[in-house]
Amino acid sequence: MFRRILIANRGEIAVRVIRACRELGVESVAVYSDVDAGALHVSLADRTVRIGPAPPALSYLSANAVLAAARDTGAEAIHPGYGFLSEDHTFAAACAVAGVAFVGPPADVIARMGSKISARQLASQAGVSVVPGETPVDQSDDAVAAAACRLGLPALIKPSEGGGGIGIKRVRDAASLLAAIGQARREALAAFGDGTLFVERLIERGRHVEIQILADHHGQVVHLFERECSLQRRHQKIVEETPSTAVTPRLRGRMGEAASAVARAAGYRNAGTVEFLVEGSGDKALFYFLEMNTRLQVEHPVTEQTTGVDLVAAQIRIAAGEPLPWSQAQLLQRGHAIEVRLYAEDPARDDLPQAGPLLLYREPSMPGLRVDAGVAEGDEVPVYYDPMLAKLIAWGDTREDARRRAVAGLRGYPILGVRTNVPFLIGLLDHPAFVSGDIDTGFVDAERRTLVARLGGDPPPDALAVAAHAGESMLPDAPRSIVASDPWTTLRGWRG
Amino acid sequence: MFRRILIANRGEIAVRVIRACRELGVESVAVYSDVDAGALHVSLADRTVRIGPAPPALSYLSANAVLAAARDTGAEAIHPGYGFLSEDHTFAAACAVAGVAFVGPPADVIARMGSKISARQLASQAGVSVVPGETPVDQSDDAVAAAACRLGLPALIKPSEGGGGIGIKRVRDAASLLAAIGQARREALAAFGDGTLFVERLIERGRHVEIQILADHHGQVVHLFERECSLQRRHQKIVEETPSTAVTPRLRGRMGEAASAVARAAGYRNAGTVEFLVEGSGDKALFYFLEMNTRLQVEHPVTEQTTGVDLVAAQIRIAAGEPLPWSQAQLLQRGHAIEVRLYAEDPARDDLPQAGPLLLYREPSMPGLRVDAGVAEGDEVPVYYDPMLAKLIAWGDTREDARRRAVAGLRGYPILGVRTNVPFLIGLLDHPAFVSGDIDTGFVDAERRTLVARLGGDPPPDALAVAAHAGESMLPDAPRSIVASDPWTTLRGWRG
Amino acid sequence: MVKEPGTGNLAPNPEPRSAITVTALGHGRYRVSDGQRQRLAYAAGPPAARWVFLDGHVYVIDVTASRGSPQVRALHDEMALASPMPATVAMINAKPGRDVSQGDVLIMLEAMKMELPIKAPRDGRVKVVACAVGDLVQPGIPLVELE
Amino acid sequence: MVKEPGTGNLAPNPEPRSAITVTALGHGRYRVSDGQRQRLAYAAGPPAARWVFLDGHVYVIDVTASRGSPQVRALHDEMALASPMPATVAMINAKPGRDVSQGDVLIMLEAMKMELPIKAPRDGRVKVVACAVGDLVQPGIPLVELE
Repeated sequence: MFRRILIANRGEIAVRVIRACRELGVESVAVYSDVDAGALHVSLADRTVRIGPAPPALSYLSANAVLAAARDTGAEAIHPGYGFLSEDHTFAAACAVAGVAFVGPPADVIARMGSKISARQLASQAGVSVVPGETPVDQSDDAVAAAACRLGLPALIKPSEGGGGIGIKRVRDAASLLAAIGQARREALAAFGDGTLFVERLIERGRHVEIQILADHHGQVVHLFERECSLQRRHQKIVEETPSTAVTPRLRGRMGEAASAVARAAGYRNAGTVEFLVEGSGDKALFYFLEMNTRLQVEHPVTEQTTGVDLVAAQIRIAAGEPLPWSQAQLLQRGHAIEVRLYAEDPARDDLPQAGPLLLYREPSMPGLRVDAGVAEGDEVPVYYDPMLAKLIAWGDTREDARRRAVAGLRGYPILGVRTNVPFLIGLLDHPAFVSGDIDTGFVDAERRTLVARLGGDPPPDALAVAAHAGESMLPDAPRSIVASDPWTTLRGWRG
Repeated sequence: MFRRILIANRGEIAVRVIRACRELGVESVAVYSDVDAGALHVSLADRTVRIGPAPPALSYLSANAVLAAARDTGAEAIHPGYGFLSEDHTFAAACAVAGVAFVGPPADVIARMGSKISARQLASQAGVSVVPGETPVDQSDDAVAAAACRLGLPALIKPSEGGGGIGIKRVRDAASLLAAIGQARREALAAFGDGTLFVERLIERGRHVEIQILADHHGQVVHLFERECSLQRRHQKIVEETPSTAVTPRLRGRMGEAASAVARAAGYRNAGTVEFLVEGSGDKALFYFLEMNTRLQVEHPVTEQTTGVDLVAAQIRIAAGEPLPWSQAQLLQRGHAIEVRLYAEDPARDDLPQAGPLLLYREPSMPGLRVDAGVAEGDEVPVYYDPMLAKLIAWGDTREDARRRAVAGLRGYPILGVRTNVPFLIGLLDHPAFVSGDIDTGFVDAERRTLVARLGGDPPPDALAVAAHAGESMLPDAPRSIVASDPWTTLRGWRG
Repeated sequence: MVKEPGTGNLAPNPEPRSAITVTALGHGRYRVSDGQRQRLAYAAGPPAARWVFLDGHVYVIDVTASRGSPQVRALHDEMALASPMPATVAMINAKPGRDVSQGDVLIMLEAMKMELPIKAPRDGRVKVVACAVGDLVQPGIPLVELE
Repeated sequence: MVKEPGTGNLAPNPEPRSAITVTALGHGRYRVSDGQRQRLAYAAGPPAARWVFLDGHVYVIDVTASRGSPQVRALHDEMALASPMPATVAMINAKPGRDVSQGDVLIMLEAMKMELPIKAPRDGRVKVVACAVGDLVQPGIPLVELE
């Protein structure tokens, strides 16, 4: 096992990896940008290294700065988390050159799976279907539009490189095609420095279901079943769960085998996720390979809570050369897990990311609930990074148990000082369609208006009373003994 | 399902039941004594009723006050938690008369199992061995001593009624017999109002292993495997785990069947626990029925974390007449769970209970860790009740994973203002004998001196530096922005 | 905005004991009771923008105002017309004196590689435009004022 | 008890950069670093009895004293000779002027239906006995003083 691991990330995933290191008896090294000097991951690590100013390109995305930090602290391995350098094959290659273990697959595998074109080829060769689509050789707007029409509308236009839902446009009619292409290209250029576009047939009411893979350095590949990630807003996941209500045992077996086949064909190592689009339902549903994510997923906890496997510890053990301790037959799903992502964003304003101070931040704690967070009360949410604050994961014997527990958790999760999507998530989990499990990738965008409408409205009398009372009694850090003797204040109502 | 449930308890178990009610969509009613008006369970409930002054006899032990509160709030059921009224068969009978469901077994079953004599008879009739022992008819000190000698020394002298380890004396030689009998009788009288004593053969290096039972009102009884509770100090459990390192699959099956047989013979309903003393190890180990606890156990979470069953929800559903949703074959153990009990007590002073303010109290939060707590920062720990503040439960794929996680959790669980056993628990979990699983009921008392010795000593330089720095910078509720600009203070050492 | 005790009772429950009772529990926690049921609430922030969390909902309330709803709305207005983060002004569609409808994009900002539209929170007439294309604007400061 | 910066260096690591650095993180949280490794610590309470949590251990430190260890010990002494809770004095074995050995039971209290022995924290001579049999004693107040 490694003696020391550097975590090339920030936020909740850096905290998650630091904790896994501590449990494995491995020293952790946190890196941070200037605005993150007081961040939670920096507080929790055994060692810390400043790697640059706030902009990601100068810090968390700087391969040189991260490798220098690893060298200076004697770190034997680097865990990249997700995002940032995690899917940069040049970084993985640089780690190999520097003699530092990269906790992830080999550089050439990242490169092959990172290109939608070669990944689709590989999947096809492994006998797995892909969604009809192409990266037109002629990348002029007209040629891309023509390719979309050839595949048949509706279609998706998306950056050939990239992820995170950025730049993906849904086109239903030929009239809006050119505008969408222009917008997608601008956003692709701005985000990834590459405006190459990919066009794909749009599967209506499709479900986004992915399979978790683990592969060791001794030739063993196992899958850890599916995650249902259909609840997305503008192609970004916000609620994930497992098992999927759309996946039957037989379909699960077929998809698991397909994912393992793709991983074997790719010479895959470490943790990875094969994403599928599922069309139809029942044992005979069709599923298409979308892409393979060559890293830990944000939503990995739902798999951990239902399989009992610690995926981060498994990643580190695999990177240290240990064989997988389970066979496929020993891996079982138990119960149901739902994850919701808590973002600093304003659902009433098109989910605009929010920055500011966490004036009050209290995590719920109850049996069956897990919170993976990257922040603490008093922190400042910076503007430079992804605005995800935390993830709340609820486990239950049944889907309904897990759903109710997630709602109870969110109702007891006060975050004040920045707007978050907590109220929106509660509405989503309580939506009759979600309760019945009848969801697809278009659900959130279709129901957005209804869900947001419920968030508006004037504060109820109770909230006004609390606001007024807080004004009278909010002593700075009032000790409890004083508070307890505070006479009950009665407000008898007010005029509108 | 009930519309409203009253929880006749306080502390972590009241909080636990309130949360289960919320998830089931049932309204919760908290009761409280005067010192508990600001307690966590009172904050979390939907309704609250003051039931009397601080002394338990005038509040939490007052059947009349509790029943009046249930009547006034329209509660349809009462959950007694553990301790207090939970094993008082007259209270269960009074609930039946009042038309309120008692979340537990029928009054007559509580009465039968509450007497060690009739419980042992029932177990014997069900074909389960009991530890040789008796309640001498002649209760004079000399006659009790003679009975102990007849059974053979070493022996245990204990109150015939009661629990919680109170009044239990271990006698190794005839010379100390009379002194122990006198002390046990005084403590039994003070605690239970009944000085009747029971003498029992002392099984050396025995292990305390108990089996969780669930029985519904439709004739189905299942067991949920064992809990190893050998780590006790003066007969009070402080660390519990499952599976037991002493129990083989075959032994587990035999003990589970024996426990189910006792439950069936007793006409048992709801959740209960059959306690056994295990002598020897391996498939052929002997086990003796000790007693049956006719209520939820403090240590129920380790069963929940390994079986996936929510025992509190199951209790409520059974009380509402629902059938058990699982057959015995569907229940499986997964991984390993360890619970440690956090007490406000001073390990360096014979575990004297402590009272006082929780100046600082922060619960750890990490995957695989569960904290069931009854307190919050700023609370005052009162002197009137059991000084248990919280339970920390760690789950892991293996025992060693769970153990490391529990240690990591305790190292990140600061409680300041009252002494707690957190440092002692860390030493216990890190003790080589615990690491290897080689423990018995005498282990803690035998190792106490060594474990406590490690707690002493002067503060290390780091702690002194923090104490000094805190003195300079502890502004009341200093906002983070000021703190962040606080220049790093360097202390370059000091003289002893 | 909150009147003296006893001057009126608009609480939802018509019974006389339905007055709302608030108890500070310390550390920003409050207990709100209508005499029957109680709930936990949390509050933080200055009087002019006090944040309240109640049962999963968040409200920002100006308690300095002497009357309730208008101030709450005005505050929403202001927040809607400010950038949520440092951003660059990419485009301005608003002109003083021009009528706008709810949802109209008044200003397009660019931040974090994304376009952030600032939309009219209600129908109204533009009074002031307080920025220019290319400006780096700070969060919380209204960029447009409606009449 | 803590000298001015630069007057000495008794920290465990002999390297010049091994000075201990403490950073307040707010809300009672502190970061302690020796220049290489860092740990989280927590502190609360008044200067005369400051509670510190570090890596699973708890210390109560008197930072008003000008020198370290003796004050820490004295505080331990006092705490050892006080009741941890309201209790009744059941028996007194200590007499002024009498020598006692570490572990001797000086006073037997009764509380919560249990006997609570107050034992000598070290060898010494009894100076004062500050209670009588039957007294209801309050927590934290020393019942016996050793010379």
